[in-house]
Amino acid sequence: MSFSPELHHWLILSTILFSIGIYGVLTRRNAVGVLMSVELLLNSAAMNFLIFNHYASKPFIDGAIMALFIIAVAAAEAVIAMALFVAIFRSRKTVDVTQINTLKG
Amino acid sequence: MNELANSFAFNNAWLIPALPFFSFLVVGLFIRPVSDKLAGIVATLSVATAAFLSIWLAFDYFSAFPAGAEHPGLISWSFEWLRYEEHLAVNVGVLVDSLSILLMVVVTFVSSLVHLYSIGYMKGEDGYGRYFTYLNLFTFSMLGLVVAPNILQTYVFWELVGVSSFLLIGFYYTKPSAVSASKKAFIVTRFADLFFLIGVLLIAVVGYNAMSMFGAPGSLPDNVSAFDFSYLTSSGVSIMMNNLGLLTPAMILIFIGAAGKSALFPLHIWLPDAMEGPTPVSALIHAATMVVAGVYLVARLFMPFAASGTALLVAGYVGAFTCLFAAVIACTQDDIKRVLAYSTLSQIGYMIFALGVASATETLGYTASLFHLFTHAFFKALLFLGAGAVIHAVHTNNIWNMGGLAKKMPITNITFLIATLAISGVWPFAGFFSKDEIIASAFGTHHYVIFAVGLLVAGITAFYMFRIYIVTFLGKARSEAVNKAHEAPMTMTIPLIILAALSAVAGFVHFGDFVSVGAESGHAEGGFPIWIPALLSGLSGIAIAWFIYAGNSERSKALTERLGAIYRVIYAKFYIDEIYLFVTHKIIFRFISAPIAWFDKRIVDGGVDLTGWMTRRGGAVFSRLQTGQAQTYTTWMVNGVIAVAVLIWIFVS
Amino acid sequence: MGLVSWLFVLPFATAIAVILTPAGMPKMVKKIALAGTSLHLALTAFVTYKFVQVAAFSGDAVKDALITHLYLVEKVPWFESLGIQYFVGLDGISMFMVILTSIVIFTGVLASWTVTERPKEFFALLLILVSGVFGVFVSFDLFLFFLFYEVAVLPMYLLIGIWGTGPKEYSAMKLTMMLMASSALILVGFLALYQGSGKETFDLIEISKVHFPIVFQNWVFPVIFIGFGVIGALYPFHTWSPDGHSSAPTAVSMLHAGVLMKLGGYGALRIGLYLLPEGAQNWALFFMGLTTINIIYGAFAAIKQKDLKFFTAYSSVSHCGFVLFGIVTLNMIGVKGAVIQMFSHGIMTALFFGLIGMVYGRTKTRIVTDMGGLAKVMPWLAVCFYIAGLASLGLPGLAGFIAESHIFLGGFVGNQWADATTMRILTVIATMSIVVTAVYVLRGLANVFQGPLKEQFKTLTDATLTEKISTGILVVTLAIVGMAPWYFIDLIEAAVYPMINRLGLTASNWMVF
Amino acid sequence: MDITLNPADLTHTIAFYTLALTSIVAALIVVTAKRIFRAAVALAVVLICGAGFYILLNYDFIAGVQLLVYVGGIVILIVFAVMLTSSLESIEEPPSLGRKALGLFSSLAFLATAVIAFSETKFPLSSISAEQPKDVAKAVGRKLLDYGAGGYVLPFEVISLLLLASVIGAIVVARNPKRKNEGSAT
Amino acid sequence: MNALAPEIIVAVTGFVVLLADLFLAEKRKHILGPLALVGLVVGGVAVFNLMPQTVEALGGRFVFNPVAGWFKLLFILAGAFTAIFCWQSRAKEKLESDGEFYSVMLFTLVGMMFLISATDLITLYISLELATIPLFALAAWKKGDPLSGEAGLKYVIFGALASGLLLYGLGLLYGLAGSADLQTIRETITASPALWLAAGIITAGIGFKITMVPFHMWAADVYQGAPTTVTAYLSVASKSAGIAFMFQMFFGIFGAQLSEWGWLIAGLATVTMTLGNLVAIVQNNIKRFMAFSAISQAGYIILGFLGPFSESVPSMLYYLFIYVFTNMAVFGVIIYYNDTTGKENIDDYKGLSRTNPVIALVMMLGLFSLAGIPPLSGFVGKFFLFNIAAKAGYHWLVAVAALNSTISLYYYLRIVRQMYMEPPTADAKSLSMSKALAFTFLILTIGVTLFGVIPGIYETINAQTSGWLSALQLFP
Repeated sequence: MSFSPELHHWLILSTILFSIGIYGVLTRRNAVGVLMSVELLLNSAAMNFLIFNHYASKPFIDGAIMALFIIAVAAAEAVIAMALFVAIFRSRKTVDVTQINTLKG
Repeated sequence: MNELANSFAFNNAWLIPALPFFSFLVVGLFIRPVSDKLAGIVATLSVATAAFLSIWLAFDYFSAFPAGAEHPGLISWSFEWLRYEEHLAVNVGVLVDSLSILLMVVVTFVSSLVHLYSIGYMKGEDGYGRYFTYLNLFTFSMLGLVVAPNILQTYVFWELVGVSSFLLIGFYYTKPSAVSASKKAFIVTRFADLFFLIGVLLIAVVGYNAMSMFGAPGSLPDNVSAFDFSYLTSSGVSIMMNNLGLLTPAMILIFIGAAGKSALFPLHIWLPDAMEGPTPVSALIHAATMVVAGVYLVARLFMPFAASGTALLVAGYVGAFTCLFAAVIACTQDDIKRVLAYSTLSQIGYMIFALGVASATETLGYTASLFHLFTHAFFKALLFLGAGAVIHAVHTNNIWNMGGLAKKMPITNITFLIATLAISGVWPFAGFFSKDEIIASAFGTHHYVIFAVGLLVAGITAFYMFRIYIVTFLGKARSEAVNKAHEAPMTMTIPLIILAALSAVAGFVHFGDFVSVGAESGHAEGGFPIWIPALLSGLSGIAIAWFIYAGNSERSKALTERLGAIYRVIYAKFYIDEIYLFVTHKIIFRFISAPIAWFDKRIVDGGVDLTGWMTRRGGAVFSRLQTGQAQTYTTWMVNGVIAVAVLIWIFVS
Repeated sequence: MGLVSWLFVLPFATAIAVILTPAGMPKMVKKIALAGTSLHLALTAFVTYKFVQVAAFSGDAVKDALITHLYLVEKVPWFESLGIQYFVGLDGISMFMVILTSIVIFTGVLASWTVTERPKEFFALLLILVSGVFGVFVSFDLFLFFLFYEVAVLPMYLLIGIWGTGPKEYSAMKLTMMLMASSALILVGFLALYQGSGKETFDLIEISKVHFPIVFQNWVFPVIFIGFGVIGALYPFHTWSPDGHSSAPTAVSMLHAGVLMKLGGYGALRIGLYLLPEGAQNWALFFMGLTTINIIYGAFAAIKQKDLKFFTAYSSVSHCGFVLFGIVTLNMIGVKGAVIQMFSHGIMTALFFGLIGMVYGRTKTRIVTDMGGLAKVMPWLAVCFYIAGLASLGLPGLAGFIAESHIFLGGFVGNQWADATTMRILTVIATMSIVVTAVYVLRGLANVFQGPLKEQFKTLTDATLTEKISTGILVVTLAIVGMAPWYFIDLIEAAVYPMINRLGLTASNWMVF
Repeated sequence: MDITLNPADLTHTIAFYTLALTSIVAALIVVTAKRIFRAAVALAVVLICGAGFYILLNYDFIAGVQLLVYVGGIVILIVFAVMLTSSLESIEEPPSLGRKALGLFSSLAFLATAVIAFSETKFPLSSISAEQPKDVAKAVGRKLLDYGAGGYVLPFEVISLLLLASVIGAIVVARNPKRKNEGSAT
Repeated sequence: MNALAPEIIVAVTGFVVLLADLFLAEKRKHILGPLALVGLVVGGVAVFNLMPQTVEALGGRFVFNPVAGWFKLLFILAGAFTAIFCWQSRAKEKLESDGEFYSVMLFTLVGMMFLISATDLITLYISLELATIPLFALAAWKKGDPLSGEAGLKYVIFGALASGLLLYGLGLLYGLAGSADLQTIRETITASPALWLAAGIITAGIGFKITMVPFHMWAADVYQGAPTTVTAYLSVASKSAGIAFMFQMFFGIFGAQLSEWGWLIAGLATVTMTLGNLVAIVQNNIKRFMAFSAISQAGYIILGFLGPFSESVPSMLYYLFIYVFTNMAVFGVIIYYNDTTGKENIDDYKGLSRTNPVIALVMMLGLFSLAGIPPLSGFVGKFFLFNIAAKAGYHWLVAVAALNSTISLYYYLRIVRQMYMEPPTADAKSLSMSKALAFTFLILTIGVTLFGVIPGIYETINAQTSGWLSALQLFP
């Protein structure tokens, strides 16, 4: 069992990061914390693409391009999320996700 | 057949039932609102012409087929009304044979007399036109019933007769007692008609199956229908049904239907209450015509009844029991019409058990029964019309506040006396001959039990008839209404007189030559002269009645005390009515229809509401899933992903 | 736009005309509705005349036909890719039903002459409902059939909900929900037939040429029969009928009980029996048991009812039980009886509900015990009530008897698939209903019309002209069918022959098409 | 089980494991840190390790972009958001136990499913890294603007629209309502 | 280039509106609405003349086939109706930022149009994100209202997680197939645990977009919180985009496996329909009620995926077409009534038929069409979808679906009851309506009533699109 990182080592790594991201989204009370966990998710997904691209049989670049785009999308998401959190903070004085639950039933 | 071909009466025999129908429509729709008088006249005239026609037909028929010779059933006119299936067509028409002619004559004759009588009796009553319309409807349906060539047409008119009697009994619809009486009559007869219908269906289907397999029996045309009497009464069919074991149950079912209409024992409760209707109605329907429909039916299906044997026996014993049972009750009643009602019950009991004792070979019973039907129609109608005249005069039914009417109403008195003598079986009058033949036929066919009952009842009949006669007509007047009583007007007395004449002379008709079944005519063969004991028991009955009721009435009061409890039970008609009431109201209404109505409301309806409620509950439960927590939502999502992946994995592999 | 299409387009057009009349003239609305429906009566008469001219009633072609032969057919492709077409035509049964509906709607409009609240919407919805019903009776494409079936159900909610009495919203909702749930079952059946036939068409005649496997028929037949049974008041699903009818306004309950409940019987016959003969054979006995309960249950429940409308509703549950009972006897007599019963009960109930509406209009109460002796005050209504009552208990000479005699005889004659003795026992139980019906009919009528007249009813008036015409027509129809039925029966027999002949076919000789 | 250790691999492997360890620990801090600012810093560490990974996978260009855009841009943005929405020191009480358990369960379940899925499936990829185009940056650049068959000019345009729309949306949402009215009032 | 014409036109309209908003004075701002409308109409015309043929552009990266064409028409229609309602709504606090609203909406529209024409993973993902992320902002458009904020927040959290998961799934697909091109992916992937995980994740991504049950949680709160015009846009455009994405995924990639996964689709459809219908019964807020109605409609639409048949695609497109008109009709009334009276509860619709009968009629027809009552178009649409379920042999599912539409009738009738049977409240008054809005309602009512009966529409869709599936060689 050679220790040098094989494909499935990389995949396991990215999946672990992904799962931690999920844990973060599901449990973080602070909205910004949730956003950070989302960034984690996107980052590990981008890594996934690069891993697959790295181990692709043919010389491929699509995975790398996808990674680039993912970063751009993450940026866009972060922008909107931040704007929303600020708007919420202004009207509710809190960004604690668990307290923002007036819409239910 | 050809002799009758050119006889006018035979060719348009259909007019006989049709005339009352047309006059029913004309009077009902047009004349009634216009003028009462005209309605009465038109109605009476139509029935009178029908009577004339039927007598003419009778004359033609019996001249074509002289006495003693074989009397074939000829269909004078028919058209296919309803075609269920190949061998199940119903061709409505007019069958002319000795039985139907007898009935036609009796019905039209008595009906026209009752119509005439009613013109006087009903004068001044509101709904005068309506009364005559119903009377015409009744006559039409009764005639339709007797001329029916097939059993389904009989059933159809059977129901129409039931409805018209319902309408007539409930004529005074403002009187609650009349309303409930009409309801009771209709429902009881309807209950009996149920068994009749099932019997008809059973025979028809067996016949249909047989014919669709083997084709029509040789002797009959191949498009014969399983309903036609010609098919049903053919001997081959009866044998076939018998070995299938269906003949006896079918015949007993039909007999129950007949028992319902003719008010035999268990189903008799409606007849006494039917007296609520106007008296001429009782005279026509509950004396002469409707109640004998049952007898007619059994007579019409005599051959299959005889073939099944047990069915006839059942008829015999039921008839006998009714005869005794009714006679005993009749002795205790105070209302004059109730007494006559029970006496009708008892006389019909006679006719039924006369048929019961007869058999395929011994047809004397058959002839005797129809002869009694013939004579009974006249004197019973007379008795009722007489009673009607009396009631009309003193405005009460209770015999105890009548008395001494003989002087006030001579004609009614005499005619009533003739009828009483006739019914008691005193020699020259009609009753003697017909009742004697019945008792003879019972004796002749060794049914000694029935014979004994017949003999005893002859005495009892005489007793209660004379009790009535003595109490109403003789003795002192017991109420001042009697003093004001005066003789009934002309239109009422004429029918009385005619009927009295007939009840006197009818006995001498050699009935056997005209009406009989099977080959030879029914004549009482020699042997022990049965009429002697019959006459003796009748006279002894008169004597006892004379002894108790003539002169002062203490003796009758003393008699009632001594009998005490027994008297009360008989007077209360053995509480049969109360039993029926108990059964219908308590059991059917409370224990069947109420629970069903409740069950329907609560369980079935509840079931539907429950499903509605459950969906709403489901909605509320699921809506609570939306907790408002964004993170619960995301957890649902992730778990959803895992679930879908795992599910695919499980299912696909 | 052929003749038959006009049958359902005319009421729809009248509905539009009613909606477009200016708001301020309620009188005009009623006149237009009446004109529309009377025009429809004329149209139906003309269509019947044409139908009778062209239709063959006797002869071998009719006797051993295996496919329903349609007349005055209009067929236009609609959604070609799915095999849906606008396929409209007439055969004996549809003709009979069209006549019934036309009469009932005409008398219905006449009977609702006293509607004052929002008459425009009332008459419009009523006419839309009836055009749906006409549509069902003349359409022979499953899609079109289903479309018209549901069009007929929806206006019912608004009609009962807005113009009804008593717990009107509850009953309107319950009625609509149960009928829509039943249409869900029917939809499953139709789509199964469409897929099962493998012919890529919704055309009833084409599908009828296909022999569905026994297993398929065994589950599709009950689905369709129960689907249609719900609107035909089959036993456990009848609970909408008492509530629905008692809170519906007169014309609506006339139309609903008189005609809409016949859709159930018609559908079960046209789709269930005709397309799935083997399925029918296997299920016949079960449903016969159910319908027998239907008959007896409805009759006994009616005895206890105090409210006239409940009383008639339960009686129509019992009479509709006869219709379904007739169908599952699976022989010519029984099925013919079922169709006649559909017609006769339709007329009878329309007459009953019309009269109840008129009596209620006067005495303002429907409770039987409160009323009494009304015959003296309103003789015409009393006579008509009695005729309707006597017809419903099957008095010969009126339509009821013809239908019931057919059905009882059919039950007795039986068929070669069901065990004869059980069928006969069930038929005997069903026959008992004529006694129970007599009991509740007479009790009801006696309480209302006979007996001493109560003080407050002294001043009531008898039927007005419009009421006389509407009740008159219905009574005359009952009498005509009752006394001279042979003409109608030929009309039906020719249409029922194919259904019965198909029952005889087995898988092997199905290839005859 | 031959363990072939040549010097290039050795450094490669060691770098991989150290980076992996640090990034996992930093990720855990991100999701569990009480103080939100500390989480932001941890996020930066994770992203930097990510860039390290890209280098290991010899995608230096992407690593560069990651460092510049992700760490430089987005993390700074997040820090701004943290400052705007709550004071630096504000302690955030931990999530309720139930939510933590549920979150843990879901994430571990996902991890387990994913790992099992990987171990079961045979990816059609060679286990050893294929030879990579020498200059990643040039290849990516050319691909992005290539109108031809394999080109990605379309997403390039679409991403621009996305960023524009997000920015507009963000401005509208986050605009301070008071100032806007005064502006228009004059 | 002309293949991209529609997208370019709409994008340019977006920019034009944005710039016009910048330069126009306050009082002239009301022409922004018509401006956006004109752009959309021109875009629609562009789609129409492209319609029947299949055109490729950008070396195969962008394909315009009839299915894509009909989807674009759907999006444009949805966008146009939303624009009209936004333009016509005289809400008291007028959406000051109308200009931005139109442009952001148009950009999302472009995103949806690219989504359906994409042939590779990257374009697919990016256009999906373009079609989703700006919606987070749209949901939170009403600044003053905290509910709108909350809606935006929930939408962001849920949406971000969904896009993260989706990315992971697409990564797996990329790994399995070794290429980003959908065509090659479809041909190379074989059944493997990773694929099933990817399928699970992608179902989640789709589920989020079209509000399928396990992934529908966000819908109720966001629909209620967001401004009504946005809710309308979400319920129609976003759902159609989700279906377009599902087309790409379930027909585009998992086409081969789809016939085996019939049970999954059936299961999801049943749960979605039933839960959507059941919860809708107990709702009081009309927008939240429409959310659950939308969820149940999603349940009906995915019936189309049961076994790829030639009728599947045309039936779904036809249903979506009718769904746009029906839902927009109902939302139009809700927006109009909400704007003028500010009332959002079902009980506030008391006696509407008395005060303003026209709106009540439009609302009633819309609701009945949603419930699937003939002869309205909703019924015909549903009938064809149920037909597909029956064709796939899921008769029990047809029964469940039909019973569900009966339950749906129950809660639609609740509203009809309020409008027609309850007496109007005291303060109810008849509301005036601008000509443009009246004209829109007219078109919507025509759509609701006549589209079902006129066979032309379904036949043209069927003629053009039934070939698409066979082109993918999916049929066994």
